[in-house]
Order: sequence, then C-alpha cells, then structure tokens
Amino acid sequence: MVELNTVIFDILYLLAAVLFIMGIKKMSHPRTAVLGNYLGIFGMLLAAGVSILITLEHKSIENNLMLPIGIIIGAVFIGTMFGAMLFTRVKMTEMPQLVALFNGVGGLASVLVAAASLFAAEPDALHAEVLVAGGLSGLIGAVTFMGSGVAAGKLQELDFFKKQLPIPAIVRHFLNLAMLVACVWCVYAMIGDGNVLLYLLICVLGCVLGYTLTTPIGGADMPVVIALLNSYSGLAASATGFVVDQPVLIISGSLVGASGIILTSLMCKAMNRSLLSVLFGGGMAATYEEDDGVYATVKRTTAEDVALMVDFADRVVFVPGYGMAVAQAQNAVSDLAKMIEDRGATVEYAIHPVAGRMPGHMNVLLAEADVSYEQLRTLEDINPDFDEVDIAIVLGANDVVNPEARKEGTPISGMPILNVDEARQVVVIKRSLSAGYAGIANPLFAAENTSMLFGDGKAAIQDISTALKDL
Amino acid sequence: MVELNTVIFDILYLLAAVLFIMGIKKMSHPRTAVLGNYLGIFGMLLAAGVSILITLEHKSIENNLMLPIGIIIGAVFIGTMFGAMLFTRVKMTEMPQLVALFNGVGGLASVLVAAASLFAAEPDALHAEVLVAGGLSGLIGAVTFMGSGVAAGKLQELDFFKKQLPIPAIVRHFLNLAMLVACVWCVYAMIGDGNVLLYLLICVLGCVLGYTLTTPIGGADMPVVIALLNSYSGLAASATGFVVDQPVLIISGSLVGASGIILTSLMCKAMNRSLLSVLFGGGMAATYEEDDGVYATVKRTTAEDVALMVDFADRVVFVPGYGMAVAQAQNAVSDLAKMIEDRGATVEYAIHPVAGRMPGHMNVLLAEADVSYEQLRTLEDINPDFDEVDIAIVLGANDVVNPEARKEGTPISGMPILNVDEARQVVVIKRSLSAGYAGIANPLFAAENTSMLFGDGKAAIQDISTALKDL
Amino acid sequence: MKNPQKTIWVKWLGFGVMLWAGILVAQENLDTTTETTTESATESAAPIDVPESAPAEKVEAHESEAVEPTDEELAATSDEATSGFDLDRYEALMAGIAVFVVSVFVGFEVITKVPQTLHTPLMSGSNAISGITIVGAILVVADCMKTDKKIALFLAGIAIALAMVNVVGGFGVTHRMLSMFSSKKKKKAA
Amino acid sequence: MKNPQKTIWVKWLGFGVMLWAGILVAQENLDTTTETTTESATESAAPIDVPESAPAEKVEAHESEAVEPTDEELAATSDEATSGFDLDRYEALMAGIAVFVVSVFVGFEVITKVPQTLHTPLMSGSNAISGITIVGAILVVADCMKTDKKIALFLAGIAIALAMVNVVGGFGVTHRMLSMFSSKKKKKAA
Ligand SMILES: NC(=O)c1ccc[n+]([C@@H]2O[C@H](COP(=O)([O-])OP(=O)(O)OC[C@H]3O[C@@H](n4cnc5c(N)ncnc54)[C@H](OP(=O)(O)O)[C@@H]3O)[C@@H](O)[C@H]2O)c1
Ligand SMILES: NC(=O)c1ccc[n+]([C@@H]2O[C@H](COP(=O)([O-])OP(=O)(O)OC[C@H]3O[C@@H](n4cnc5c(N)ncnc54)[C@H](OP(=O)(O)O)[C@@H]3O)[C@@H](O)[C@H]2O)c1
Repeated sequence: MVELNTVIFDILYLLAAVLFIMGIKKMSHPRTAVLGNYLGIFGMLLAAGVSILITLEHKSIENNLMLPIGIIIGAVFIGTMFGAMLFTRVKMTEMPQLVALFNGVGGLASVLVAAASLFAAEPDALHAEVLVAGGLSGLIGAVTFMGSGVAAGKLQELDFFKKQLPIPAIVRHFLNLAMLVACVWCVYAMIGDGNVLLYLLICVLGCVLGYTLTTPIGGADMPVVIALLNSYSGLAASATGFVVDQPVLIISGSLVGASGIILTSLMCKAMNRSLLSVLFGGGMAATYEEDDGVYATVKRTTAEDVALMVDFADRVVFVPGYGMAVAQAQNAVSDLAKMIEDRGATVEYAIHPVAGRMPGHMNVLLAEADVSYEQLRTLEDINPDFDEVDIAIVLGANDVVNPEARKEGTPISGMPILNVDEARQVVVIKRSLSAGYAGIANPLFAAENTSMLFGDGKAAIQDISTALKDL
Repeated sequence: MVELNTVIFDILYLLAAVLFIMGIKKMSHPRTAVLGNYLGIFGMLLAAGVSILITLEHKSIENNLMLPIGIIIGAVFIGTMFGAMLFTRVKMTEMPQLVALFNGVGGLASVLVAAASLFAAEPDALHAEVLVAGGLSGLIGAVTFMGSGVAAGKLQELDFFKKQLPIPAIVRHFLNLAMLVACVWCVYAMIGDGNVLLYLLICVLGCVLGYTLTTPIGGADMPVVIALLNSYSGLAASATGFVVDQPVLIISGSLVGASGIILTSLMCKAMNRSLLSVLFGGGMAATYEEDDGVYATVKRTTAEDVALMVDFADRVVFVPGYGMAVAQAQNAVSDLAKMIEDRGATVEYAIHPVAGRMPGHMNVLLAEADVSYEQLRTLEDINPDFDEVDIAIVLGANDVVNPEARKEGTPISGMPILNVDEARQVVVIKRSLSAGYAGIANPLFAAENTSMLFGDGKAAIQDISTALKDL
Repeated sequence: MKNPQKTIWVKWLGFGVMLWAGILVAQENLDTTTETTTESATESAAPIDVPESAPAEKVEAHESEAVEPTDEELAATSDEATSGFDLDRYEALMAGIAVFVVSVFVGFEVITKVPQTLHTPLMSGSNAISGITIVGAILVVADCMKTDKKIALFLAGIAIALAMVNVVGGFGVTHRMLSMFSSKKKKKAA
Repeated sequence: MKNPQKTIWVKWLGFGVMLWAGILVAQENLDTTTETTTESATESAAPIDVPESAPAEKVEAHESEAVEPTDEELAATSDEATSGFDLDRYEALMAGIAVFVVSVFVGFEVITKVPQTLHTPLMSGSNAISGITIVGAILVVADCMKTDKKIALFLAGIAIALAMVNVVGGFGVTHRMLSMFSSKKKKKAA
C-alpha cells in the first residue's frame, strides 16, 4: 500500500530537483548566482533529509537503530570534514585539479551506491532494467573516477601521470573497445544468472578504461577531459537514479550531464578543434613546420619603460592568460589597475573564453582580486575596439593572442583570438620566448608595436607598480 | 510480457514529444519557424501513426478489423476536411476567433477521450489516479470548450454572446465555487463506487462553469481569456496523458500549458493589469471621470495634405492598431510604404505588444502584406527614436498611443505606450473620435502636432496613395 | 493584485493544490480500489491466484500492520504482492508527475525565447500540439472494441475527428502565417 | 571531424544506442527474470499464489500465444497478471526515460544561459549537484540492514562519505568563487 508519507517524500524529492533547476537558472547572472547556489544547497539538504527520514521509518531498522544511524552520521561527518577542508584550503589557481578531484569522488560514489544496492537487493528484485542501470552506473562511474584521477594528477604535474603507455594507439583503441564489449557481456550475463559479482568486473574494467583513455591525452587538454567527465558523473548519477528508482536523481544527473556537455562543446568550439581530435588525436604540434626566424626582431623592455608608457596612456587593456594563474599575479594586476585608474586612464580586461585552463578561469581569478564584473570584457565585445587601445598588457597569455590562428595549417588555425596586435602598443609579460599550450611560436612577440618584459608575471607587475609610483 | 514492439512504439512516442520541443525551439526566429512547424507536423504524424499501429496490432481487433479501422479513417478524414477548410478559408483578421475555436475543439476532444476511456475500461482498471486524471481532464476540457465558444462568439460580435447574466457578481462567484466543489465531490464519489456516469455530471458542470466564467468578461478582454484557455487545453491534454498513461501527452500538454500562461502573463503585463482583474474585474472604465473639453482643439486634415507632408518627410513611421485589422488595410499600407520608400524616405512600423486583439496580431497582418521583418520595430526599440521621426501615421490605434497612460488614476495608467506624441507631426486615421478598447478619451488627438484624418482605414490610406501619385 | 506575475503564481499554486488534493483522495481510497482489483483478478483465469477466502478486513489489517513501509523495502521484496502492484503503479504515476513538472520548465524556457512578432503563430501552433489528444483517442478505440462499448466507440470517433480538426487547422494556419513571414525573405534574396 | 557539434551528436547517439541495446537485452531476458521472480514470490507467503506445477515452457508458450499485446490491452485487463506486473514496471521505466530526456532539454536550456564569466562556478556547482547520489547511498542503507549484508553496508557508508565530500566541497567552493564576484558589487554600492 502506498503510504501518505511516501507521497509527501516523493513530492519533496521533486521539489529538490526543481530547486536545482532554479538554482542553475539563477546562475545566469553574477548578481543572483549566490542565491542560486543557496537554492542548490537547500535542495540537497532537502533531498538528503528526506532520505534519512525514509531510512529511519524503515521497518527493518526499528530493531537495530544504532548501526545505520551511526553509519550515516559518521559518514556524513567524515565527508563534511573532508569537503570543508578541501574547499577552504584550496587556492583559486588549483581550481581545475579540485574540480577534477570532486568529479572523481562523485563517480566513485555512484559506483559504490550501485554496488551496495545490487549486493543488498534480494535476488528477485534484480530486474533486468535494474541490472542494466547498475552496470551503466558502475561503468560510467568507474571511468569517471579513474579518468578524473589521472586528469587531476596531470594538472598537478605529478610525474607519475606523465608516463605514456608503451602501447601503439591502434592496439590501445582495440583493447578499449574489447573492454567495453566485455562490460556489455557482464551485464548480459548478470541478467542471465543474477550473479552480481560480475559487477566487480565491470568496475575494474571501468577503472582500467578510465586510465587508458585519459593517459595518452596531453596535460593541457585536461580541461576538456574534465568537463566531459563532469558530464559523465552526471550520467552516472542518472543511471543510479534508475537503479534506486528516484526521479530526483535522474533529473539532477541529466542537468549535470547537460552542463558538462555544453562546457565541453564550448571549449572545443573556442579552440576550433573537434572533441574526437582532443580525445584520440594525440600530440597536435607534430605536423607543424616552424619558421626559425620568427623571433629575430624581438624587442625587450623594462618595468620602468612600461610604467612611463602607461603614464601617458588613456586606455589600458590587460590580457591575462594561463601565466597569470601560474604566477598568481591577479592581486598585483588589480593593484596596478587601480593605480592606473587613479591617474585618469580607463582599465579593462580582455578575457578569451579559453584563456587559462578552465572555462571562465580568468574571470574567477580576477573576481578574487576584486576586479569589477563590468571591467571584464569578452572576446566579441572588445575585439572591434583594440585599435583604440593605447596599451595592451599581455600577462602570461600566449595562444589566445597568437596571430598564427588567422593563417591556415597551424594547430590553432581558425581559433578566434584577441586582436591584441591591433593595439597601438603591446607589452608581453612572460618568463621566456617559450611556447604556450599549443606549442607553436607566436609572431606577436616579434611585432613592431610589441615589446617583451621577461620575468615572472607577479614580480613584473609589481615592478611596474613600483616604477609607476616613483614617477 | 513487454513486447519489443511496445518498446519501439514508446520510444517513437518520446521522439514525437522531442520533435514538439524542438519545433517550438525553432519558433524563436522567423527564419527557422517554418521548419519548426514542420517538425511539429512530423511529430504529430509520428504519434498518430504509432497509435494506429498499436491499435491494429491489438488482439481484440483482429476478429473485427473493419469497424475500428473504418471509424478511425472516417474520423480522420472528416477532421482533416473540416480543419483544412477552416484554415484555408479564414481571413487573417479572423485569426483570434479561429484560435478560440480550435481551442474549444481541443478541449472537447479531451473531454471525449477521457469519457471514452472511462466508459470503455473494465471496472478493475479504474484506479483512483485514472479517475482523478479523468475528472480533471473532463472538467478542464469542458471549461475550455465552453469558454472558448463564448470567446469566439464575442469576438465574432454575435449578439447572443453580448447578453449579460442577470446574476449579481458575488452570487455568481459563489455558484462557480459551488460547481467546482461539486466536481471534486463527483471525482471522490467515482473513486468510491466506480460509477463513471458521474463523469457526465462533471462535464455538464464544466460547461456551465465555462459559460458563467467567460460571459461576464468584456469582449475586448477575450484575447487574454483565449490565451488562458489555450493553457487550459494543454493542461487537459496533460491530464488525458495520465488517463491513458502516455508521457507524450503529458509533455506536449505541459508545453501548451506553459505557452498559454506565458502569453497571458505577457498580455497582462503589457496592459499593466492583473489577470484577476481581467477575469473578475468587470468593466474598468466605470470609475474614470472624463474631461469634456479634451477634444476642443482637434484639427482635421485631408488625404491631399497628408500626401504633401509625406512628400517632404525623411522618416515615416506607421503605428498600426486594431483599426487596421478591422479595415483590412494592411495591403494598402504596404503599398503606400513602398511608394514613400521609392521617393527616398525610410519607412518603419512601430508595433506595440498588445496592439490589435492578439499578441503579435499586427506582425501577422503586416507580414501578410509582405512587409519585411526588419522594418517591424518593437516598443522598446523605437520609443527613444520618436523625436527624430518626421511623420507618425497612426492607423486605427488608440489606447497604445494614449498619453493618458503616463498619468495616474486612468484605466490604462502604467501601461507602456508608443511615444507617438514626440514625433514632429502626427496623423491619426480613424473613423470618429470614439474611444478604443479601454473606453477613454485620447488627448493625443487634440495635441498641437496632431491632425486627424477621419474615414475608414483602408480608404484613407488609398486616398493618400492616390494623392501622392498625383503630386 | 496589480502584479500579473503574482496572480499567475496563485493560479499555479491552485493547480498544485488541486493535484495534491487529488492525490490525497486517491490515497484514502486506495484500499477500496485494491479490493476490486484483486476480486476481478480472481475472476479472470490469471496465474495470480488470490485466496478467495481472504476478507477485506484482513487486507486492511495486513496493511496497518506494516507500519509505513518505504519505497525501497517494497521495491526490493515482493512478499506483499498486492502492495507491490500498487507501488509500481504509484511509481509510474509519480514519474508521470515528474515528467509534467520538468516539461513545464522546458516549456517556459523555450517559449520565453519566441519573439513577440511570432506570438500569434506560436499560439496557433501550440494549439495544434494540444491536438496530441488524438493519440489518446485512437488508443481508446481498441479498449472500446474489447469491452464492446458502442457509445464509447462513438465518442472516441468524434474525439478523433475533433482532434484532427485541431491538428490540421492549427498546423495549417500556423504554416500560412509563418510562410508570410519568410516569403519576403526569399523575394529579397531573389 | 572538425565540427565539435557533430562529435557531440555522435556521443549522444552512442549513449542512445547503448541504452537501446540495454533495453533489447532486458527484453530478451525478461522471461528468465519473470521466472525467478515468480519462483521466489512463491517462496514468500504472498497473496500471489503461482501454481508451482507451471513449468517454464508453459509460461513461454503462454507468452508467444499472446501475439503482441499492446500497452492498452495490458493496462486495461489484468487477466495476465505476471505480464501486468512487468508492464507497470516497464511503464515506470519508460516514464523514467521520459524524465531523463526532458531533463536533458531543461539542462541545455538553462545552462546555455549561464554567461562565460560564471563557467567555472557552474562547473563546480553542477559537480556538487551530482553529489545527489547521496540520496541513493542513504536509501540503500535500509536495504542493507534488511538483507543483513555487511559489505554492502560498508560500501554504502563510504558512498555517503564520498558523496558528502562532493556536496560540501562543491557547493563550498562555488560559494567562495561566487562571493568573489558579488563582493565588489557591495563595496561599490557602499
Ligand atoms: N581555458 C580553457 O578552458 C582551456 C581548455 C583547454 C585548453 N585550453 C588552451 O589553453 C590555452 C590557453 O591560452 P593562454 O594564452 O591562456 O595560455 P598559454 O597559451 O598556455 O600560454 C601561457 C603562457 O604563460 C606563460 N607563463 C607561464 N608561467 C608564467 C609565469 N609564472 N609568469 C609569467 N608568464 C608565465 C608561459 O610562457 P613562459 O613559459 O615563457 O613564461 C606561456 O607561454 C589555449 O591554447 C587554449 O586552447 C584552455
Ligand atoms: N493585442 C492583444 O493581445 C490584446 C489583448 C487584450 C487587450 N488588448 C487591448 O486592445 C487595445 C489595443 O489597442 P489599439 O490601439 O490597437 O486598439 P484600440 O485602442 O482598441 O483602438 C482601435 C481604434 O481603431 C479605430 N477603428 C476601428 N475600425 C476602424 C476602421 N475600419 N478604420 C479606421 N479606424 C478604425 C477605432 O476608432 P473609430 O471607431 O473611431 O474608428 C478605435 O479607436 C489595448 O487597449 C490593449 O490593451 C490587446
């Protein structure tokens, strides 16, 4: 018999899902985004609370209340501690790794939930659709777990993850396919004889797959992989929803799935590469013939000269890139910008969609340094204005300002770039003439209106500030 | 046992629902909207085709194939004939009535489907949720049917529908509430004893409700009522979806429900009135004290003078309103516009969101007359430009250009209007000085820069064209 | 009262309350329905063989004894088969409601993107979509044949015709309007 | 291959095919499952009383005899009660799939509205939402208690902890980022 409580609980679950949707809707503007996050938190509390109530009301628990309650409270406590530790300690520059880590954790959680529910179920409850959903949940979850682990390791630049597998690509693809087929077979066999131990095999295969699929991908392509795995973790949650038969899981999971897919597609589009070439393409710089003489006309400059130039400028645009994240120069930049503004010039920030190593990476860093939302300008927005810009200060950006993208046949051909070279004067701050993410030379550095300021991003900006103060 | 066919059919149903969603998505631009409509048609064909296949495969039919097939084919044929006749014959000016009519037909279809399915079901299949959904479907469907009928009648200006009920408002509200309660009781009773004949009572009550709810509402408020009933017809379809347990009905129905609600809210917002005041407010002009002297300074003009003015103008803006629809003047306007453009001036159309009697009414009429999409300008878009307009030709518009809306305490206070009075010269074409929809005087007609051209809209515009040709 | 946004919420709230009330009523009456269900199931020669001696009281007693069993328990075990049956039906209903709620969101999102200019075609187009009741109308024909209810069959036939008027007329008129919007595009290009 | 849009379709198609394949497999194996189901149902003292003499062949024969019965028929009649049971479960599954499909649309619609600037918080926020698996983890605890599977209980405990890390960490870090965006708003206003 369906109890009134069940009905109420299910409606509350649905409410939680609606709260998630509304939360993401509120994310469409920075002003309401904080509220959106609260809605999400509230939805999660609601969903978890309802689950605990359902568990407490369960007949089988009334005799032995301590054990399950202890486990739930203990696990929630431990999880909260770890989670809180991670999110309060992490530096904003380590965000990509952290997101990857959370992704992996989420994937593993899906794997374990499906495992627990398959192992705990009585044989007659193991309907075919439950087993299929469980298998999907285990496979996707395991791939997400291991893949995210590898991605996080690569982003943290751990040596272990730099090793390549000593297997030729074609064999690797074949093995991966074989493992996938094996997983399908496992599900089939489980449905046949109800032996849920095969689920373990699926998980193991999933982990191996996650490893072999992500290891060959270059460390710099990790952001795309992470967004894709983000999508997967959502799909795993959705599949778990089919296992435990809860629409709230299905809805939330597919929201996450959609979000990951959209971010993936966005990054690929902004880099003008296809997802397949990122996932299976291998190194992309290999086919590109480089011209040795590009850097013949490079001019150096000093912090003092830059300060002088800035002093005369009316409109200064900062073009931050991955180097700003590495150097953690965001606060120094914001201080310098304030000094420049106090002298009467306008300061803007030109943000390329894939500057840095995450979508929106630069925005977060600059927001951390208290840069106002209105000063952050997008590619489409600022590109027509560059010819009216007095000084463009390129800080640790490279590919996103590389004019080679306008030519045919380079690895970044067709990628939309910031038209920094149209500015009256360009100052590029980086440590050397070495290449960026795409591994190609940048003729901008040798352009007539460009001067290079070599050094660590933060130190260089601080030097300019000091020099400007002394003027 | 679940057959493979069932699975395939259900997936096709889902595909049909997805096609509807994509179809509406494509409606977001005139360029893709035709394709969107085709997607909708395709989805409907798919859904209907699958339903017929399911019926044909049905065991109980194999013995007696002719009857059901005959009924289905016959009904589809008759329906198609009527539908095709209606849509090919209707004039664009009769669109509001037609939409109301289709709405009503849709509501009645929901009522009948629920009825047939309740009567045909074996008693043990009449679960509580089926009965509740059936009751909802019957009630909402009947209200939609009758309400739409009344709305269509009022829009067609049939005398029968102009009569008011000789019952005071408060008693009417009470009776309506009582009928609603009776419907709820019917559902309750049906669940108790499974007597589906009570469903008939629900339908009758629904029809009466539909009549008593809509009759007191003024004919001019019908567009809001129609949009609301549009939403209801969607909800009725959704409820039917719960009766026959088909997600495709639920999804499509709620799409329609959302569309109706959004259009309703949009109209209410653009009129600065609340939905409740439209539905229960009665006549709104009653409380408004009119100043007799407003029309003391009205100036008349002739078609020849207008032609002369137009000949000197660089920028002409047409402001069409309900009168253009009544006079069917859209083609004449478009011809005149072409003549003006040939003489080197620019011509635009300022479209108020609630000009006419349907949302987007003017756009459809002007599109019929081959006016280009780019020339149609929205309120927000053109309002700041009016002070640079040489001549604003107001054609059968009244309330949407009434400056009284800027004052407090009038029936249209707060409604955003087109700032026609800021144009250098204003020509107002209408048959008399009588009021528009809101029933209030319009000081614009007596403004210093305004001159009135009295006459039927189409004839007046044609006169101007002739005069312009003769210049 | 002056804010249209508010009154719309009131409307939706009202709809929600009606739905809720419906569920409550359904809830209270589920015993009765289950009873009839099992009875007629016994009549037909099905593999399920409910002991006919089981009186209604026993079913109810059995139910109140099982103090608030949850989803999980019921789904996992089928030692209370009548309950199990109800539960599956209930889950389908709940999933249906979830579909409804989520679809309303989709509807709001996609429809707010339709520009003012196209609101009349949107109205007639969505009207045509509400002709999806034709699916219900056709499906019900088979039921009618089975139980041999002639009136129901007649009603279903009319419903099909009406829904078809809605579909053909709605899509047709929408197409007529939309092709007006795009026609001069083509002319311009030409 | 150069068009990212295309590859994404390929991905989704792949997912769809997998789902489809799963359904086919489920389909083919439904006999077996039904068999086990009915068997164990007999073991427990349920009102459903399947005649134990009915051999598997008979069940199958019974099925192939009923040439493609449709939704409607099955829903309307319960003279094939085992099938009826399957059908309700199947409908819940189908409704679940409908929920999934429609939610994906909602997701696409609401997420494409998030501006570039907020994509990093969006990523971590949606990550946190994927911690909704905590619901599954908690619900499964009761099942574990019931069947007294200690390993499963242990796994569920770890799953709760992991999901909680995801939830707390995800929402926390999102909040940290978002409050950076809004902080200078307030400062400006002050
Ligand atoms: N954002 C995303 O979501 C995303 C995703 C996938 C791929 N990507 C790719 O990432 C790239 C991003 O372009 P980008 O221009 O931001 O970065 P980039 O092309 O990777 O260049 C970063 C530059 O920063 C410099 N740098 C590193 N550490 C520095 C320090 N401490 N101080 C000063 N400079 C430092 C480096 O030069 P030195 O070593 O000489 O200092 C390097 O050339 C694009 O190719 C994009 O396609 C981005
Ligand atoms: N569009 C919607 O969705 C919608 C929905 C609900 C309510 N409304 C309401 O409808 C009104 C629309 O405003 P509106 O300015 O378009 O129309 P209006 O205020 O109703 O005025 C129409 C004017 O057209 C004139 N007219 C009628 N027939 C004519 C003919 N054959 N030739 C020339 N002129 C003719 C009438 O004056 P004469 O009789 O002197 O000629 C009348 O004053 C607003 O108040 C709005 O709130 C619209």
